[in-house]
Amino acid sequence: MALKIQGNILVDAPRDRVWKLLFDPQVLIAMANKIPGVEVERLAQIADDQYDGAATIGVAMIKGKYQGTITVLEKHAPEFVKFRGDGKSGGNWASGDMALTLAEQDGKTQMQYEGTGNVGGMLASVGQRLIDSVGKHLIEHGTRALAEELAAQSKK
Amino acid sequence: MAQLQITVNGVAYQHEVEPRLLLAQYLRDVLGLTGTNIGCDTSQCGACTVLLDGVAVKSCTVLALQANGSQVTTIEALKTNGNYHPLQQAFWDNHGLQCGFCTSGMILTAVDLLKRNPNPTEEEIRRGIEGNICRCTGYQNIVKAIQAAAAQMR
Amino acid sequence: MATQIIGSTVKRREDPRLITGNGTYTDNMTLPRMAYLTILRSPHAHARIKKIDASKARAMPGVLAVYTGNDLKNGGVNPIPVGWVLPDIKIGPHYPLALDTARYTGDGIAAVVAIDRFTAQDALDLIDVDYEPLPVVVNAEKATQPGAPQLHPEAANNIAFYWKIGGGDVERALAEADGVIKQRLINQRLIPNAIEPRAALADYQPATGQLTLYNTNQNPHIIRLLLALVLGQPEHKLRIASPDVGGGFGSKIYLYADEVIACFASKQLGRPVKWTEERTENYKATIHGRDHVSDVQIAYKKDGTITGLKVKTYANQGAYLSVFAPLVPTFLYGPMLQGPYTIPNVFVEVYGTNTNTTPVDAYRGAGRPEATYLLERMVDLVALELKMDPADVRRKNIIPPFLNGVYQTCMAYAYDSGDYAGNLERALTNAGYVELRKQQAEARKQGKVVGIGISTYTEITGAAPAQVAASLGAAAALVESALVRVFPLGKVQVMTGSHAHGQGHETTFAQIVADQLGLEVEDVEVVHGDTDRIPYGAGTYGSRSQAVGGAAIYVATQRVIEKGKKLAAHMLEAAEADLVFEDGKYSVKGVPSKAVKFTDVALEAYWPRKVPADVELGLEATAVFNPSNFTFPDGTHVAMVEVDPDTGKVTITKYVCVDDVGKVINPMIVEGQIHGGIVQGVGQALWEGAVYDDNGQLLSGSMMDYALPIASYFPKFETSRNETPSPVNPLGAKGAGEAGTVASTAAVANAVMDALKPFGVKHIDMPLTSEKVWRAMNGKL
Amino acid sequence: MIPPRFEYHAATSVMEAVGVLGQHKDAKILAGGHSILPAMKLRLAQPATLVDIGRIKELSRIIADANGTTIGAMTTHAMIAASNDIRQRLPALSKAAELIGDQQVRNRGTIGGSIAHADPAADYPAVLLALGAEMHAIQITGSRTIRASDFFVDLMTTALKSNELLVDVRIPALAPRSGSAYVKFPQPASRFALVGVCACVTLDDKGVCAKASIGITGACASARRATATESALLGKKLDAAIIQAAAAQAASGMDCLSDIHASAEYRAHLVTVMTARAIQAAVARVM
Repeated sequence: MALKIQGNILVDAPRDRVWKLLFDPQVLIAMANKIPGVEVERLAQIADDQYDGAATIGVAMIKGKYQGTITVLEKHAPEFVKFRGDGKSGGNWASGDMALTLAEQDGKTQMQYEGTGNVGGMLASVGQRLIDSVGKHLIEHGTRALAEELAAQSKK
Repeated sequence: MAQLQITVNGVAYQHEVEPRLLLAQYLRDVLGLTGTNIGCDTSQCGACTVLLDGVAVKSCTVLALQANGSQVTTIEALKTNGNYHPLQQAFWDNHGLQCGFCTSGMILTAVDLLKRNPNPTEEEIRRGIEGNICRCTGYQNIVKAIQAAAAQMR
Repeated sequence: MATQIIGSTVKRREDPRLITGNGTYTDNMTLPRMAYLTILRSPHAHARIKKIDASKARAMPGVLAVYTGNDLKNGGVNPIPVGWVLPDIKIGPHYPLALDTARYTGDGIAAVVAIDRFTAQDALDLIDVDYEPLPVVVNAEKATQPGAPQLHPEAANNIAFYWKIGGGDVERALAEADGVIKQRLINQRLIPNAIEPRAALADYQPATGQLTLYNTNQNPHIIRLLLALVLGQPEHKLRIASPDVGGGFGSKIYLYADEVIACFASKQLGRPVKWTEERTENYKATIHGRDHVSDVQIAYKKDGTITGLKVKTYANQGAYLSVFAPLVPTFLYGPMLQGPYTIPNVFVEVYGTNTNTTPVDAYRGAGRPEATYLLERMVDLVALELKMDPADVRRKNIIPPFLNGVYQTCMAYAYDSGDYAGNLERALTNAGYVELRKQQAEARKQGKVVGIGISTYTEITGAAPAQVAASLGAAAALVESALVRVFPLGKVQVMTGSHAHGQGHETTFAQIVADQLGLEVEDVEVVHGDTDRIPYGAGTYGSRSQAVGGAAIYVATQRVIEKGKKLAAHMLEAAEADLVFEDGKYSVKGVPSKAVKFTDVALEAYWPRKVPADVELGLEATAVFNPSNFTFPDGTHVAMVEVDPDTGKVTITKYVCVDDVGKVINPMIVEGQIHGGIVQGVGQALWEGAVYDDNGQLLSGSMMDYALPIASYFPKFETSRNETPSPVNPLGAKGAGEAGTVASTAAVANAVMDALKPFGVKHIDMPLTSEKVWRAMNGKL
Repeated sequence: MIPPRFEYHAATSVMEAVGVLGQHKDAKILAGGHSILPAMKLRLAQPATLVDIGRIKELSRIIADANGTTIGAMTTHAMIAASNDIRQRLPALSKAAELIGDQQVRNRGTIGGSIAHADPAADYPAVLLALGAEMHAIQITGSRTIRASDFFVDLMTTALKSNELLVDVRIPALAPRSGSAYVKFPQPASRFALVGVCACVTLDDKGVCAKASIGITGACASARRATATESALLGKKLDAAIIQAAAAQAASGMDCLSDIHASAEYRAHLVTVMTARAIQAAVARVM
């Protein structure tokens, strides 16, 4: 089931700093763990533009342990990056891509995101009525967490 | 594994069971009471309906251990002393079943319904069996059977 | 016997075991050392299988085996054959487990056999499959377009078959018509939902080489034939037994991958193996029904005469061609598009296409509901265009009575008998149609949204006259056999190749025999569903059991009577030609006192005292009935609905029907079939529909999201019958199992559209959900 | 059909239950089981531990006193629907209970289980919001009371902490000259609410609306109040036109759900229709 995602967040950190932190697994782990229902087990860079990891993802009692990869599809430092993520958990899978456009704004970074997500397996066939909401929930909390984490890290 | 003590159709049983064993599976696979059927995974169809301490429940959505210490009645116990329960008789008389797969659950739901409401209207019967899906009969003769049984039991 | 048993209501003999929980459904059966099978299905609708790592699952305690597609193929398992091979058909091979590509979300990837259900289920989670997702197509029309993802190299543009049929000159009819209406109609995909999920229990005996498969099936002999081909298991060492079956509706006709795998596993492991489908699995792995996209043109004259119908249909066949799939949108659909009308020019072409969806095959009605819905919607659109009463357009075009003859359509079929026009009038009278229209006008004045819908139909049942079927492309004979065996003390067993899973054959077939032999129904036992007990059979589908199976029993019983007559002649020391058989006695014509009871003849047949040595003893007879034609039930259904103007919710307020299913053996059972049929058809009109997303994920994947009809959604139906005996079988029976479904979908859809007439709505596609109706009323489509 | 493995504890007291809950990571409460067991059977939920509170008798009760009604967490929908006290005092709650699922589900499912699960389409949250209910939760170190308006936080997310057990729901008595009603538009397959609306209105002695509260479920990720509608009713005589106009605002600002049964647009429309009907029914009930 397809989800469409778009929006933008203001990150209280300069763009160059944000750009660097975006590719740091530790930042991504900290960000993800701030999302209610997400718990990262591991995330590591396995190639230049590829990460491999495992995390429990869900909302309330509906959750699964996903294994997957994040691949950087396109990168124009420091203003544009497009990722693709693929994960699977038992009979379920999730995949998606997300494009981030970064713009300077008074020493802060305006980050615009746009992407699509897809879910398959049992989740799609019995959970269709919740997928949209779960997706929104994860994105809403995820983007907020990302902004917070980037800002916090950048001040370190 | 955990201890389960349960009375099914008047017989007391004691078994070691895995906590995840569902009541429907316990009845079918452990006790061999296969009159209780399983038709869906999500508590809609009602084929697995049994009476748990006298009320109709979907036994595929109850852990066997949740019924610990309880009394369970399945379709196998409705015929007593060689006599059909009035609902069984009425389902037979009124062609209230075709393939028969939903019938056990349908009859036990009706037992509960008539206990709570001995004189239901047609609409109350139709609402009362909303938790039981029959794909064969179109429900009309089931409603007729329940009406006939209700009259008989009053 | 003074009373006629045929034609009277006899309570069902199946019921005592079913109302007490003593039915023998396949999953109820347990055998010593029985192991359990589960199947890992692809979570992707289309994907290359790069790697399957089953090592963890194999290492799990209690797991006996894990098989992949290549294990089966290397073990000699062949693809599942297609049983209806059209000219130029393109068949992508259907291996029971996918080899290198998964083509729909029900496609089996690996199978686990373990010592208990829990272990078998848990082990599935330990199989790691590396998939490479491929582009997906789910729509039957889009699948044929350039650039669409390709499923099978055999079928270019995913077109498994192209088929057409026509009669008259439709182009000329369109050109010369006063008016032509064009409409696209979508007949949505349905999920059959027999309440018993499928199950299979395979029991291979290594010492004897005998394989028994207990399964949920409508036609054991067809399964034996197909399974022998797939497994290479010789037929004489293969037994298929389908005990009590919890509903079929077409979905249990076919040989499925799962039962092949259970048999393979049992042979490999030398122990019984059981597989039981879960409901969520059923929604993906058991066939679906319907799923047509049709572009229609109807030509008419100003007076309402319909002069031509031209149809182009894309029929979704799913990822693989199921056993009878190619039959459904062709011979059961195309030639039925003339319906009950005198339309002289009809042309239909059908593209059967592969998509990344569950295979589609015959589901209750199979082809005829699609044809009837299409035609009845178009007839109503003509009425709307001409501002005529829909009943009058039907009157104008309906075939006049042909009670003792045949009516040759402009296409392949000749209808067998019927009073279509009479049944239309009966239904309108029973419904109080004129009064209903007045009520509707009154209700509209009060702001209510009320509609009346009519559906007039004829359908095709009683498959099949073998020669006709073969000429149409059948790879399996669809005649039916019966063995009537009389025991020495006069009790009778009937072995029939038909299979009952709700239809009550154990009662109606016994009625046929008891009626003729002058016995009580209780004296006759009907045996069905076991290839080791029944000479042969083609099974139950397409409302064929009474017209073909019942007819075979009738003929076999007549042969028993004739055979008995020879014996009776010796017992009575009379000439055979002077004997008559009546009320269970052979007597000399004109000398009623000189008689011998049938039961006494039975004893003599096995323990002869008076019969000379050269007379053949024993009292049983076999018959294979090969009808001369199909049968064509017909009727008219009338529905009234009220729509909530605020929400669009449709409520059925009245339902009246008249059906002619030929001569009826047991009115109670026929009425039950009609009730069930109506509800299933209305389910399609208002609620049911399989929903896929663009990735080929089935979003309506459980009963939580696939809306099945429940009791509170219906009023009481007012049914009645008109019996026009069919001339094509000695019982005069047509078929009753699907008539209700064929008719009711269009009746309710037409009623909703009639209700929406004041809103300027001409057509919306099913299911007519509250939202769709609300959108239509508010110009938001 | 076969849930994953888990540890099972049958608690015999509230304190025992919260003790186990506090000790085990990823433990869940098992009340009637009608939310969690189906999810487990589909293997979408895999809790490590289930704490069965079905044997704790005091959690299964309805106590009506002068100031309100207390309903134990293990009280089934069927008990609520059958209670004369609730039918007379809180007809909206009675109706909501009666419209849940089907008889067998009502016989087994519980109010505590339902609201702790906080399904976006569950019936009770609308009623509890409109009637100003309070939830009483206990953990090993103490207890607290959570107002309904603070309880339903987000999609399947409540204010309950993972070590807390919901023990009962307290609904204050309606003020004099009040009426409440629950109206539901069910999804045809599951019969969950596509939209469910509970309205509670209090009229002064001149028939003017002195208080209005409206709870809406099914429309959004979690149940919420229709504050714009409530304001539009206050101080007015509730005739059909006023109700209609107020109800038309019921979906304003709502980010409605969209699924295969109803688009966000249709849900928003149903919110307005069901709100008008609920208000009308509530007004009709004012003594």
